[in-house]
Amino acid sequence: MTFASVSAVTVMLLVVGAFLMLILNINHFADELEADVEIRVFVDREAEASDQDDLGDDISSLTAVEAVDYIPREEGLDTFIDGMGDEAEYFENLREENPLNDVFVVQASEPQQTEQVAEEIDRMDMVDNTEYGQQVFEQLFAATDFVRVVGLILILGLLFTAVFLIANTIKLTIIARKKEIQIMKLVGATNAFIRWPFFIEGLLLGVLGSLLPIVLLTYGYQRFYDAVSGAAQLEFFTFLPPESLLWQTALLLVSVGAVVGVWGSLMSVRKFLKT
Amino acid sequence: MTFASVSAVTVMLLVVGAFLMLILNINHFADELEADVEIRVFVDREAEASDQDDLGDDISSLTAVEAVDYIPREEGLDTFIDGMGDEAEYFENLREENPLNDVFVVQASEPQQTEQVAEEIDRMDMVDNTEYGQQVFEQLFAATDFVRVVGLILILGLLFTAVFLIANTIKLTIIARKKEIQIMKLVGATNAFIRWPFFIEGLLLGVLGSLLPIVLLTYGYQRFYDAVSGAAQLEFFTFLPPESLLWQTALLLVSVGAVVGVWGSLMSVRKFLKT
Amino acid sequence: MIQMHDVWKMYPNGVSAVNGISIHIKQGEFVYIVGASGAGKSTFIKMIYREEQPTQGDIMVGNWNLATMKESQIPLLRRSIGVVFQDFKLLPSMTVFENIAFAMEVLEAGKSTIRRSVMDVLDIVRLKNKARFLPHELSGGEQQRVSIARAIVNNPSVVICDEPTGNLDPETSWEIMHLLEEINDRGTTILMATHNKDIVNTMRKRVIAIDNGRISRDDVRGGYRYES
Amino acid sequence: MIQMHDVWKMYPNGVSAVNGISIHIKQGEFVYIVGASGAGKSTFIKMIYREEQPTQGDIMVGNWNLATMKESQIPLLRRSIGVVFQDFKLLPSMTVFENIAFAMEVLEAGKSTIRRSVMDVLDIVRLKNKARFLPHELSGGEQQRVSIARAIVNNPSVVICDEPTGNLDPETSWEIMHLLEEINDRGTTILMATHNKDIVNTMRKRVIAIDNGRISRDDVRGGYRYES
Ligand SMILES: Nc1ncnc2c1ncn2[C@@H]1O[C@H](COP(=O)(O)OP(=O)(O)OP(=O)(O)O)[C@@H](O)[C@H]1O
Ligand SMILES: Nc1ncnc2c1ncn2[C@@H]1O[C@H](COP(=O)(O)OP(=O)(O)OP(=O)(O)O)[C@@H](O)[C@H]1O
Ligand SMILES: [Mg+2]
Ligand SMILES: [Mg+2]
Repeated sequence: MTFASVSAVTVMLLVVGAFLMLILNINHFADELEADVEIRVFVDREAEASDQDDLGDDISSLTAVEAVDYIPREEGLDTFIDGMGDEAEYFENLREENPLNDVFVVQASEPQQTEQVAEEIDRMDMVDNTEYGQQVFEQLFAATDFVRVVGLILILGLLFTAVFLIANTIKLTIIARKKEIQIMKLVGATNAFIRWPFFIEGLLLGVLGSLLPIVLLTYGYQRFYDAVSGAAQLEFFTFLPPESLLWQTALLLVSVGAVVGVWGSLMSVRKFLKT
Repeated sequence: MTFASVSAVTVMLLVVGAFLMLILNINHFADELEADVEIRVFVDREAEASDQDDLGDDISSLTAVEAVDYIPREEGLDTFIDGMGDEAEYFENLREENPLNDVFVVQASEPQQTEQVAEEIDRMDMVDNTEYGQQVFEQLFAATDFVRVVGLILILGLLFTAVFLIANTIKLTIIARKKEIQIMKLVGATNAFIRWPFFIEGLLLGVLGSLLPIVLLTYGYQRFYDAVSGAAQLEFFTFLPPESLLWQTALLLVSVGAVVGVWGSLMSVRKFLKT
Repeated sequence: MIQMHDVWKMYPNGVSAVNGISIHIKQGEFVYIVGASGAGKSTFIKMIYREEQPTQGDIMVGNWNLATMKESQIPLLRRSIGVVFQDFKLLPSMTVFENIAFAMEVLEAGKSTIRRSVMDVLDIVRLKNKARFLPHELSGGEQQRVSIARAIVNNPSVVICDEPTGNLDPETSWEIMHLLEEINDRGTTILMATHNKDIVNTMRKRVIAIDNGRISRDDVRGGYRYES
Repeated sequence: MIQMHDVWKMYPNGVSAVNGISIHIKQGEFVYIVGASGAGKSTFIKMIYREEQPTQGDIMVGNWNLATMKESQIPLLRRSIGVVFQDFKLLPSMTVFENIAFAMEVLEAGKSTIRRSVMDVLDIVRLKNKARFLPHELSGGEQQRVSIARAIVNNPSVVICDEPTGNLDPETSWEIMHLLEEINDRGTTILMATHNKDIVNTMRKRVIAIDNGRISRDDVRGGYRYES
């Protein structure tokens, strides 16, 4: 009976924990993707050096701007021609009359502010135009926000499920004790006297039930992380480092286990104390 | 008691169903991303028209190749210059001596075969070099494969969890009946006679427990899908159309519910039949 | 009908409840089992319908050898024996009617036969008006009478009663006793563990006295005395 | 000590178990409650320790008015009353010792006091050697004696017994009766529902006969007879 409850708590918290880690990592990927979003500001070719300095200052002074980088058009052309690879020689003649603009590379403090910053900069003097991959990145924001919301809903749903299932399990084990509780009452036990052991049991049940998930998840995630950071092929993603993530998860699981255990236990015993 | 079991089944299948849909969609996104992977084959500038034809035939004849597209270098240059936008004029003089190659755009039947196909083509005559975004796409494959494996593990884990929790719940309800079963046996009931009602109950429990999840998920996904396909902002992703997905999910949930209900019921009663 | 040969029973906790009982009860006999509280009467009885198995010794009931019979035949054995349990053993979720009917459904009796027979026995134990009550809505004596009704409803060839009058007033007890005597007259073997001195001394039958798991006395027309 | 004034009890299913009982039992009295099976004896008793509440009428036990007392005081009422339940009501997961000790722990008695008192009462009911057994490992009569031991362990001012000898052999029954008499001599009020004619007729005390939920007779030194 007690084994049944503890194992139900264990399995449920395992799922919650695993899912929490998944969601936190998805969130982390989304953050990383967003951090790469930058605005390229093409400076008017007529601009003098002083104009360019002014523009750079103006951009830096925007509150929503985190970092500004300057790429002179000569450097831009070098990069462009280098990028052409074998065909580079055919483009060498572009150096005679460099067709490119000087460029400021701007990063907004919040990825979501990118569009607004780009519009502000667009309105400044000496700006030819700005580019920040409107299409793709708008969609990317929508996607990551979507993942966040879905993740949050899922994790709340799972927590609710866990609470429900655990309370359910405890209730069932206590229905079996209905008769015992009635006898105790007939022998003169107060409600508090009867409730106390159930409180302890619920607490123990929740905490015990959270131990195995914590151990398994800690071990599992650590191994997974080591394996993944060893394999170069996954550089595209980076995963959250185990330390902080595992502490968070462990704390959450113990608390959820304890709260749910105690709550479920007391809730279910309450019904039988009214006689 | 019966309510407790049915609701446990309901909640669990709801989670399994929701999760299944999520995984199927993630899988679908991954498929879509992968489908975009193409190989650009740069043809040697010395190649004659007949050489090019031969090469095209050779490529098409590879079993792992799905589609081949030919882009003459003039067309390639047009596209390039058009892509330059305002600066296009500075590149017009490239037309005098087109620095580009003719290109075959090749799509492998299986995205995973891209690398191998590219290598084979690379070894052919008159091929200057091939390009298919080795870096990014290798990582992308790793990522989508990773999502698939994680998804599969998670859904198996959840199903296992569901089976375990439901069996657990049923067992608890049956422990409460232990005495009844013993009395029935003492009055001369055979095991089959006792088992029959539990079989029916388990079946009912599982099927009833799967109804609400099916209704909720069908309704929820339909609404979600309508909302999403209405909103232009999510064009970046496409979701699986409800029809087939929902049938699959519904069937899976009913089956899982029924199997688990019957199995859990019979398993738990079995223990008490040995006397 | 019922034969035991050097039967011993030790419970898993080490208590030796029956210590070498040999006995022969013929078809149609009426036997009282008497003895102090804890002497081993219930254990003796439980071994007959195989709720407990002896640690040693042979038991024959009808044509069944309880030691060698197949697991699947136990229900058949039990259907041929009507038992009034000391703790009644009523199914708490079934009404009085259903409790008794259940013992007949097990035999795959027809619905109308069941209905008739159940109402007949309920009439005999004077509980016809409580047919739709649940066990917990009955007094102790009423529960005991339901248990008695269930034991006799199938006209079994043996009726075993474990203190069937423990919760009954003398008047009702005598009614039950007359009923058992009547059934006995029709050829049914009756085994009855009891503490009721009055009954044993008045309605003279074979008395087997058990003391500390051993038979201390076996009188064809004995009185209530179990001290050796 | 115990007073009832025109008390009626109808169960939710419509059965009228007690129909206007008025009674006065003084501190230190010894009272038998007799009556046919289903007459209402247990219902009458259950209302005294408030397992059941009357549909109508007033009940006073000691200084408590059961109708107006606070929910939180019910445990105090019950601690002052020792009850031997007709169906024993032992906690199945506790040993014999723990079952009896539990009734003392409720009073927050010290560990060594509990140990001593429990072993004392177990000695009285002759179950000292079964202190560590679980209820299901006991015979019917042994369970009944545990229930008796639990009822008296706290030296309550009232002891209520619902057929305390139903599963006991005459000898053990008499031992229990002498014990109850002894307790009664020390000033404890004793109420005992019983079907045991021998006892009632031999150990003459006040007899209240209940018939169909009504008091049909109330004799100071009566015999066993409940028919009016
Ligand atoms: N919980 C209950 N719900 C409904 N009816 C009940 C309940 N308990 C008892 N009764 C009915 O009330 C009547 C009196 O029952 P009670 O238990 O008081 O009888 P009793 O005198 O103790 O009988 P016995 O000697 O058989 O124990 C009976 O007809 C019984 O069926
Ligand atoms: N399930 C069990 N496990 C362990 N010991 C048991 C079990 N059942 C009975 N006993 C012990 O076996 C002995 C005989 O018990 P049994 O029930 O046969 O006595 P009894 O003669 O029926 O007594 P009573 O008249 O009190 O019903 C007792 O000492 C009892 O404690
Ligand atoms: Mg017995
Ligand atoms: Mg009663």
